[in-house]
Amino acid sequence: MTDLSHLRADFPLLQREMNGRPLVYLDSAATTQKPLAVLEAMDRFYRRHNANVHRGAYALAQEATELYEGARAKVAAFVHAASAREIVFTRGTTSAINTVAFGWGLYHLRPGDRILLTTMEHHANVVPWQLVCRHTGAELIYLPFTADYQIDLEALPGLLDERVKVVGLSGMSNVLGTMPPVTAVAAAARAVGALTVVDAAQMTPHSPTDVQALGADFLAFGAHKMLGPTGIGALWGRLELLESMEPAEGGGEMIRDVGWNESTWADAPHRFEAGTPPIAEAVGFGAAVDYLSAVGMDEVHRHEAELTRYALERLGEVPGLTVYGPADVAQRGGAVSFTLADIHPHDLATILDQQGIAIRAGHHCAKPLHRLLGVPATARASFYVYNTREDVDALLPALAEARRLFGVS
Amino acid sequence: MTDLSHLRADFPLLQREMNGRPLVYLDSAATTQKPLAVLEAMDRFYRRHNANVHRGAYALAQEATELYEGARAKVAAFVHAASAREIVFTRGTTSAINTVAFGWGLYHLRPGDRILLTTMEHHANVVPWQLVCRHTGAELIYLPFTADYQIDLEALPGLLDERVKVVGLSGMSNVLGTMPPVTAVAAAARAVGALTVVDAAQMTPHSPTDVQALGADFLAFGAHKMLGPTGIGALWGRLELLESMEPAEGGGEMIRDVGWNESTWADAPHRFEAGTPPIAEAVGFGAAVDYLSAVGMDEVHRHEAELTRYALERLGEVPGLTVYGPADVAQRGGAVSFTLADIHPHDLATILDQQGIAIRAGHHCAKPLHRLLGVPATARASFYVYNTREDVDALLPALAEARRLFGVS
Amino acid sequence: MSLDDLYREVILDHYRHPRRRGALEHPDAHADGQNPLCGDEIAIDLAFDGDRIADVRIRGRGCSISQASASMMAEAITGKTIADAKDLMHRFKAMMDIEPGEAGLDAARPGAALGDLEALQGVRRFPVRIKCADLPWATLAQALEGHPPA
Amino acid sequence: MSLDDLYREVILDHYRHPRRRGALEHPDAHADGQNPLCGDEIAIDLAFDGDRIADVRIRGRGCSISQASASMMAEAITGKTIADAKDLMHRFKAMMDIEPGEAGLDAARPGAALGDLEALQGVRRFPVRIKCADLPWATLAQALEGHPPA
Ligand SMILES: Cc1ncc(COP(=O)(O)O)c(C=O)c1O
Ligand SMILES: Cc1ncc(COP(=O)(O)O)c(C=O)c1O
Repeated sequence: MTDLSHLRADFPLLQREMNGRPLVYLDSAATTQKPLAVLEAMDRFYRRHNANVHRGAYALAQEATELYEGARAKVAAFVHAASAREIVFTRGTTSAINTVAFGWGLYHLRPGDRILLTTMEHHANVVPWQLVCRHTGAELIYLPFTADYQIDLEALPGLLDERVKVVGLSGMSNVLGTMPPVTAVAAAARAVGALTVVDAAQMTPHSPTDVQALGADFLAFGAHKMLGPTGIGALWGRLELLESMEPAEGGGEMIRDVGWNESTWADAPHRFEAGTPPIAEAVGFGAAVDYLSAVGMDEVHRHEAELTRYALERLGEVPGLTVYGPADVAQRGGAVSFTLADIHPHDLATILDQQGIAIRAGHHCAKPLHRLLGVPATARASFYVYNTREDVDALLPALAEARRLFGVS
Repeated sequence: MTDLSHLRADFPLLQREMNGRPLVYLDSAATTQKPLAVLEAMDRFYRRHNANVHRGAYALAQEATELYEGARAKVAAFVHAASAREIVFTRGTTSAINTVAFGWGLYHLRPGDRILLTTMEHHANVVPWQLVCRHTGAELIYLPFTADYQIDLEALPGLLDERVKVVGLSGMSNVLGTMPPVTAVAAAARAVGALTVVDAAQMTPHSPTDVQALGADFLAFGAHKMLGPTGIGALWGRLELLESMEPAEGGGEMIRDVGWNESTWADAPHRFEAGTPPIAEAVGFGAAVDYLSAVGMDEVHRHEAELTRYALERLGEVPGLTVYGPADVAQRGGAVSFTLADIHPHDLATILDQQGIAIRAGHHCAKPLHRLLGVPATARASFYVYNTREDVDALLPALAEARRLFGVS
Repeated sequence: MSLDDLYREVILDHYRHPRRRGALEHPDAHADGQNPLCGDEIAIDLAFDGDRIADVRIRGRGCSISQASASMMAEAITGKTIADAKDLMHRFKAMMDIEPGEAGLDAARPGAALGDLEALQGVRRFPVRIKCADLPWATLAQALEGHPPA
Repeated sequence: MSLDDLYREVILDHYRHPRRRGALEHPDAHADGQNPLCGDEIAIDLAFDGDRIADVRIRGRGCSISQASASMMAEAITGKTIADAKDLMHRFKAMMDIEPGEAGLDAARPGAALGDLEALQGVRRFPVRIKCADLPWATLAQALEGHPPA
């Protein structure tokens, strides 16, 4: 078993106690904890190099600009973008998808056009498209999933035809853990002339991402789910697509020229970065990808796969517990959603919290999916580099206590 | 003269040297430096309380949510909002204005409708409206300014009629320093049924803001120009207006329910905060308004007024120097733009940088205004709480050196 | 360990055997309540007889706290006058620290008979869950809006 | 103090007395260049005589570095073949560390005659300003795109 437990010392929050117990943090799919290297990079930025970027003719502003653009280059390299110009810094994954929906969709979709999503999408990859459909008259259609929680590739040909202009899918479901075959879907989409938008919020943090190999057109991800700060994410897009797109927001820094009634736009990526960007956050994002690269994304992936396998095994021992998601660890990531008898997930979360264990309960911003699962909510444990087998083990007595409290036999 | 020089010790960056000289930072209109209290609040958040907000049933998530919503309450109190629900956290001032343009303008403007802006607006209060005009067929008209750089109130009645649905103006021009009579303009706008959107990026940082007294409908401002972090700003709006608006972005957290084809929205302000918000940044924003409140916004304003008066006096001694902006300190803030003979502002900035002085040069994201001023660029010195008379004094020998280098007699 | 205080027998009983469950065919008042953050849902139907709440029916899905609170509330308000039900609502919210006021029970007040609802006091020690307990009451407030007509 | 190195006499002379200023009535090639971040602008008109740049006219506004660089460039490329002008462009960019390559001047190369342009070497110590010096050259590259036609 890979052992990354030495990393735990880098994460101050993990030293905390919670309700009198050592904290067991199992909610990294919601947000991850931050290593010292990330916190120090941002602090150092503010103490030594803070200035607005791209604007100043003085050395301090140049330093800030180099750090900001340097972070862009790091993030670009992390996902194997063709150039740093393919990386747009956004407020987060949600913002990145909205940038595509409003910068591309709003201008290119027409009545009769279709957007194909999977039924396991996060609201972030549903609601922006609903808004754009309202404005353009395009319609949404959905690709279902199979009994073993894999997207239904047999249903794909029947749904994917020339009417489909955009295919949106998550690289990993934040509820089921499912990792669909993005490359195959993107190739099928391309064959009918549709663009593929990958919601990589749960993909890029957990395994190596190579946008060249994926064959998709856009990829959205966020820093805070991969050891980085809140307030920043990234949209990767093929440069020629970005260059052909309209901005979703207007303001300073994104213009070439501003007239009284019309303006022209700067080149990508700045066209999509209206106003002062999240500068310190970019620096922190850069430090986060440095940290992950030093660990090695293959290692990160292997570690999580092992932990997930172990968790599925141990959870399988709990009477009355149902896991929602693929059983095969080769086809899934480390977000494990479950219910326990008739105990509501919210109650489970409260009971586990009393043991110092942080798990999430609810619809995880995937209400349509939960409607299909037939449960209003699930409990979810999710893992990252700093989690250990002991964290998984801690779940067992806590779940037993839940069964006792609710008199579940 | 008010003396706030004791505050300088709170700002680590100001202890820096630049090009072998003690740094003289005169670019706070672009972004301000950060006091330790702000850096420590964010660092403490990440080390102790980091979790995603609104989502978790565990204690850590509750702590994070309380800190995030507590910051909202602080920012609301800082501008005298009727309730914390009137504060939407955005990526910055630019994003806040786009939220109004796309959340209100896109849905309510029609061909024939007009948006009245001043000719001294920052691109952030121009380009979003241009985009919305393109989508709706509304048109932009502009209120000119007088020879003494005040908005032309005599021209207002001729421009402001029932066709005008939105009046957009800056509370303080980032180039001229002009502080227009927002209350009077908002009252006139209200009289014809138009909404007033105040770009307060340069207003809220520098003097007490009371949205009740202003009588405007929306107010946009950002943390990084008021001692806070990058990556966050705020939109204040009257609650009934916010509640009647559509979201500009879709995603998680901003919904009430999500169906396959349609969704319903959460109440304000969460309706406008799609996805994971800038959580640590909100905490830093809260710490920044705490810091400013402790100094006292009246004191901040008095200090800057005195410094601006002194700067205008000293700059008046420099042969060939032209200041663009009101001479009367009672009607202006502390952003002082100027040119010196035929020396290009960019060259000025480089020369001053060699003396450790950071000023900005360019069009300051106000190209239309610079077209009216008849210069492609200006140099700008701008002040904040940590600046002193000595900072102003440092300008004089540096400007003399510029005159020597360029052989200006 | 306060979890046993939270998950009292009576709460689990209301959760598993919710009272007054169902719908009214012609309700005089109705409201839907939702906690968008956790997804809990409550729907309330009311029938009035003059200023009295003659019948109450509840539907909903959610955690033990929200569903037990709804069930207890339904029992407690059935047969009460609207004024007394509103009074009870304020007593409940005061007990839960949702509203300022005396948390104690003053038996002289008509709305004071919290009955089973007292079992929800344990929730106060779990601030995240107070919203759960309050959801049915917030929904009731909506349903009662404009009743009695002014 | 390297500012005297930056603002050499010859640079200020080109800034104040720009050479080959104006427009061609019927240019064979034209390009507009802009640095959106500082607002500097350059417009270039070219007239060709076969593969030779017969005439050059420049308009623009901006700092001493961008405007002097444009003026010097205009002088340097007038009368040169397109190939030599492109060669000169690479020599210049190499000198300014904008492109990899030898920064030194090899007199044997036809595009080597940087002339006044050498005065811009001082800019290298001011990285923020390198873009200013490069703006006319980036604009020239645009104007020469497709010349000579393939
Ligand atoms: C008057 C004014 N409005 C808007 C902005 C935009 O602010 P931000 O870049 O933080 O979005 C600025 C700052 O550059 C400004 O000075
Ligand atoms: C699959 C997926 N997509 C999108 C998002 C949205 O990310 P953010 O909230 O950072 O914008 C999340 C995280 O909640 C997610 O899990």
